[in-house]
Amino acid sequence: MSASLYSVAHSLVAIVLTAIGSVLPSPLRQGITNAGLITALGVIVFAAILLIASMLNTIVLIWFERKLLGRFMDRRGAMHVGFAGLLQNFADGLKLMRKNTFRPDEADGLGFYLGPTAYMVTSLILFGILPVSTGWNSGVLPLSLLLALVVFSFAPLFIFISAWSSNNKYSLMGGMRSAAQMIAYEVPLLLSVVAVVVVSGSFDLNTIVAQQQNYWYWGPLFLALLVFVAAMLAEMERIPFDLPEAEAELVEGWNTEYGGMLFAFFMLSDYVRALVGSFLVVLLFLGGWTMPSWVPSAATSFPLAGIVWFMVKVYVVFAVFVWIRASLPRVRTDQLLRVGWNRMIPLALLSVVLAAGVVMVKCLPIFGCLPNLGI
Amino acid sequence: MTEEALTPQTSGQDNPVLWVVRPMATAARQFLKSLVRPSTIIYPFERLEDPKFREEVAVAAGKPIGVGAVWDNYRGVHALNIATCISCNLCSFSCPDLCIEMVTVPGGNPKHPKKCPQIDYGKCSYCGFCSDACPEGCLSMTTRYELSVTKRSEMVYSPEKLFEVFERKLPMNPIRLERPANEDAILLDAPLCIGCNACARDCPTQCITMVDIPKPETPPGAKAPRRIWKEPVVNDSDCVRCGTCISVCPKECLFWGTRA
Amino acid sequence: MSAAPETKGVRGELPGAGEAAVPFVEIEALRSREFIPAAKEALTSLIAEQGQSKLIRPVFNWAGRNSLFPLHWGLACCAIEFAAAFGARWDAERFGVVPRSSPRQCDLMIVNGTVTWKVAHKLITLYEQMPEPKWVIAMGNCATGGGPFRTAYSVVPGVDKLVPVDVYIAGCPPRPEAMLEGILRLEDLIRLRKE
Amino acid sequence: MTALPAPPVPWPELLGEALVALEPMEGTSGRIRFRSADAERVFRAVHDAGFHHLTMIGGIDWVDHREVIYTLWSDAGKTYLFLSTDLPADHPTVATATRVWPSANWHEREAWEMVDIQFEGHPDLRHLLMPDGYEFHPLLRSFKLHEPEDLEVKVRHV
Amino acid sequence: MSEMWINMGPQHPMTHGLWNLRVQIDGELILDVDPEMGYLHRGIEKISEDRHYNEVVTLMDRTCYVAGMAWEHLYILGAEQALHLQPPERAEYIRTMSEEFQRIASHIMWYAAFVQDLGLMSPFLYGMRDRDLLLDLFQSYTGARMTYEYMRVGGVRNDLPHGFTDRARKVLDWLIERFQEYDQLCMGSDIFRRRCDGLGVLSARDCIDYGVTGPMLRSAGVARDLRKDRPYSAYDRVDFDVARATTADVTGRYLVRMEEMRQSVRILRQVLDWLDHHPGPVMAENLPRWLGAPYAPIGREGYLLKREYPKGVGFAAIEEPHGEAAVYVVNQGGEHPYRVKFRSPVYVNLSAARKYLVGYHVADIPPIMGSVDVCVGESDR
Repeated sequence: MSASLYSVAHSLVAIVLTAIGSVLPSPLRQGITNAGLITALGVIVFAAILLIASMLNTIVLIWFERKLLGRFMDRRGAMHVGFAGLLQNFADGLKLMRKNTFRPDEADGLGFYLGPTAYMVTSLILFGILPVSTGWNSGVLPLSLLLALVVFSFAPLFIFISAWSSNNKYSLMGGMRSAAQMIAYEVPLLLSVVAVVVVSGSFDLNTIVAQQQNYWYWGPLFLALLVFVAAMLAEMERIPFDLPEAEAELVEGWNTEYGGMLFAFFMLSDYVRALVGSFLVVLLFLGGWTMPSWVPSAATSFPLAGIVWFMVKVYVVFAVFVWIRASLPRVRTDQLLRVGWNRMIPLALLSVVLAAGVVMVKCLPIFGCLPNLGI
Repeated sequence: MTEEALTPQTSGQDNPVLWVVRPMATAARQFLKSLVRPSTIIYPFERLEDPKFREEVAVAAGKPIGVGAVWDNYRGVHALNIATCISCNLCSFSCPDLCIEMVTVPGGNPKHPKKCPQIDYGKCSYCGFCSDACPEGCLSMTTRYELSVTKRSEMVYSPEKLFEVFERKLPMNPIRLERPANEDAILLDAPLCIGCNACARDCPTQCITMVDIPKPETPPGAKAPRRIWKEPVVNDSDCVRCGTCISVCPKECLFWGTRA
Repeated sequence: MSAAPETKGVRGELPGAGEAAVPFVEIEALRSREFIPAAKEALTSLIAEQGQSKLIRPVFNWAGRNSLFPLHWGLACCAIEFAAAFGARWDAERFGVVPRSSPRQCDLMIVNGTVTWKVAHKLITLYEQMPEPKWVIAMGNCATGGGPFRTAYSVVPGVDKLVPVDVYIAGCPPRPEAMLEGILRLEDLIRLRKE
Repeated sequence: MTALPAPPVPWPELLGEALVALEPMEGTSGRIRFRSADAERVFRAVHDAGFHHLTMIGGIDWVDHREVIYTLWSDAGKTYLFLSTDLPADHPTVATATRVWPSANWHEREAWEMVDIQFEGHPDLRHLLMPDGYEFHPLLRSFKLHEPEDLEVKVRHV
Repeated sequence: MSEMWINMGPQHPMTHGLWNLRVQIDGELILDVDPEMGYLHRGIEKISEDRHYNEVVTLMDRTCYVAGMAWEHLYILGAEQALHLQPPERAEYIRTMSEEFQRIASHIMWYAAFVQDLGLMSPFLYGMRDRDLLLDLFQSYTGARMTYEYMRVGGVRNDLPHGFTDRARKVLDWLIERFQEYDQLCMGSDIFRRRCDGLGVLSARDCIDYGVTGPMLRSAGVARDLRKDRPYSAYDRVDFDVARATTADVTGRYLVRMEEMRQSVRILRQVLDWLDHHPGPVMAENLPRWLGAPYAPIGREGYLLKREYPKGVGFAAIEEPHGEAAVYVVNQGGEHPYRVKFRSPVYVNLSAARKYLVGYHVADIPPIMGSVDVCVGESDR
């Protein structure tokens, strides 16, 4: 797919505005077909499309997790609302929208509302940065990987703000844990990404995916993948690293005091982050939208094939996350931190060293001729 | 006698990969099993009472849904056959939660109105004592268990409503306990009796008959006791041992005892 | 002195193998689970020009009744059946019923057990912490009217003395199916609700 | 239920004049009635005789007097033993057993709460099952139960 | 963050019931705890004094709602001693069977709740699923899933239905396989072991001092089991081992409970075999009429009973799934017991909470309290 989503949106706006302008008198026509206005509207339309697509995707992801988790638990999961329960999460969302919004008396007004909103916004920004297929994004961001990780690491700040300002002991403890955990796992996450950067030689996600045309990185960089997945689980706060909302001891963790739409923000952002985590795994290690060469070309050449294959991979990765959630208990705070600082960081450093080795092997001339086997 | 102390079968540090893989493999096995048919009963559409769950399908087929023959004894809502109820009060007496009240239903004569149990399901604890006590088998428990209402007062089931349940021909709890061989009988403290007929009048099974007794000769001058010269005789085989006669007796001359 | 169930004085007939048990659920909510009826209703009211709130209401109503989050707490015996209803066999999550631990995120309080005077004011606090709209189900006889313990000195004879109750479920404890039926009945109630 | 042969413990010698009576009881080593004034010494002697495990402490209101029953278990003899003492209804006080058996703590709190028996020297004699400030002692015979309809329960929303 | 008190309960996912654990913490470290009970105090001992002997059974099911049969058994043993009655042998075996089924059901319930506290979600569902099979068995012979009202003074209400023992054996076969699966998910998981090892240690000495019984005591190495030490019903006629561990921590309690379930299966197989070959009455002969059995208990005030019955005192103690439960029944000749006093194992086990909680982390509270297996109905009565 050659045309980027942004250029599609841009030309769509341009066509519409030109059509409107053609029936208007001259001064207005020039005003309305102004290039700056078209660009601005194009950006807005682009953002709207992106937002709706990613939200729909997130909601389907929640449904996917519920159904999958149901089967892991020998039950069915949501199934009566809509076909196979597909409308269940829409019902949840609409209901939460209707619930009355409130703030506990003792809670801090600014932080209580700012926290979830900013958490939501920073999570959604990521969709604008991560490419889903070639040319999905507005243009080439040379440092898109770095930008994505920076935005991704805003979260503990906002979680802590909302936890602190909701003036609840459980929230506070959840916020503390969340901050400690996310900061601890930020380092191995970045280090494992460094391994990918070393091999690909670029911070641009498009380039990284393009580099994987011949071989996907999960084979050579398996150690980095493991570290990345573990750190990503911690960043996403999913079992086995979901201590901040450990239901058993901290009622609902940092969102104990949140209800209604603000709670929906948290809920949705969590899944947005889960989706983004799966995106990153696919982009960095599983070849993004590229497909191995043994896949028949008919399966990869239809329109939007890149997006479809990318999403398939994303859901498979997410299914693994669900599988882990269904079968492992959660760890304790000190264990988590000890694993983070004592095990993960050395392993991540080792993976960087291995990546250097991979780069050296890659320089061998034989390597470029290999067909892409999906590894 | 005491065996070895238990220790975990697997020691702590053998193979770190296995430690995560083992539970994940177990979960995956379960996932594959439940892909075809999870053990969920799709409740309002499928029910555990349905014939397919009644049969012995579950464990044998590797699907933990039911073990069969579960509903034979179930204690749910009562079914009352008003026609055979004899108004003996035994259900009400035996209720530990005092949820049964005897209310008048049409069908009796004006002097002795027919009374049938009215059950408050907000108090009933489904212990089955009432249906065990019922001598005629007209009050029994069905497999009906769904009883959600929006008003508290709708939980009180009048005899008519219980009769409706009966008419639906729901499966009923078939256990009917045999009566013990050594049942006590109603005995009469004869000197106290005044022959008032109250016991015979109120006996729900009509098993008490008043028989004439000879009027004793009184010496002239002494005053003969003022009473009706009749005495109740209880037909033990018909008696349901409800105790109505004891409670209506004005002179408290009837009592429980073993007939010699 | 014992009696085998097959022989002695059978009072009712068990249905045979081919005969289905009589269904008891007479609940409208089952028929209107789908989004389409709600949307149709919304459209009809739009055509009738009855105002915007009438348009939104059926859709939100549909959402509200299909995603009831009960408060996750266990009072007494019924809590075990409450948990069993979320177990694999009955799986209340099919209806979108997911227990939440924090009252802030709940719409439904299922009072599943005996309420004592000691816990009464905490129950009221929890109820007041739930954001509107909210509902209460009194599950089991203890919550309905104190049950077998209603004469006791420490027991509240019915949770309706403390909070308004929408649906009562009889049973001691109610079977998980009965609890699900109660939730369906509540959904029915919400469907007919006029805001 | 069969009583296992209990090791013969010479209670009269051990307890001296604190022992009021020694009654047999089916399936157990019997019941020792002791004088409430010597409670502390009796507890210590019984504990040292091998009864390390306190099963329960129960109070019974006999209207004219009250009785406290201590149930004990001996791992060595594999048998139960009961201690019981009568207390006057107007001054039901006995020494605490918490110094001998730490597990007596909650049992005594409950016995105080339910049957109004004061335990002298108890570290923490406050309400456990009933809310703080509850004035009655429900398991006394003078405390009657009623149907809630008869009581006219009124609740004010907080 | 300096020291602060937090209230875990009465509405808290950790409590599995209605009680309040007040915890003083410094950061994540527990400095002091104070369990607060009584939120489910329903005055069962008082209500029992107003009820007929058989009617108390309906309360017993609700006293401990995860082990109703065991409590029925306990109370009936005490009441029979107070009333000088002896049940027939078949009834004793049926009671033994019921208690063992109940033990498995209760332990599975414990497993489900305990494991869920550790964040492991699927075993909760597996546990509830397998427990439902046992409840189906109960329902097939008592008529209810949880509140059975099955035992009566002098025996049990009705005999087992036809084909019951075969169905029960099938369920046992199914369960034995599942226990393997449970172990794979828990003891086979490194994270699980790390969460449990060395937590909530309560030494044998402390256990005895604080009256702690049941799997907690046996995990500390003391093989005290009333089924063995003081056999009641048919326990002296079946062969089984007392599970015991020496670690005195959460892992030990897990192992003891798991092994107890296996031993229960072993007992059940023997009992079911016996029941197959020994038909007979399940209710004592020549019961006094007012005791009612197998009828409903008809003996209300106002029923005008004129009778004399010898006074007596009954004491019974059983090894309930949670520990040692005991009852003291005083029969003063009336239709109602004069006084019923229960000993709840959970109540005593909780009273030692300070001993096994202080010094650990807040995140350790769920596994430790989960390993105690709290059932508040029984503890508060």
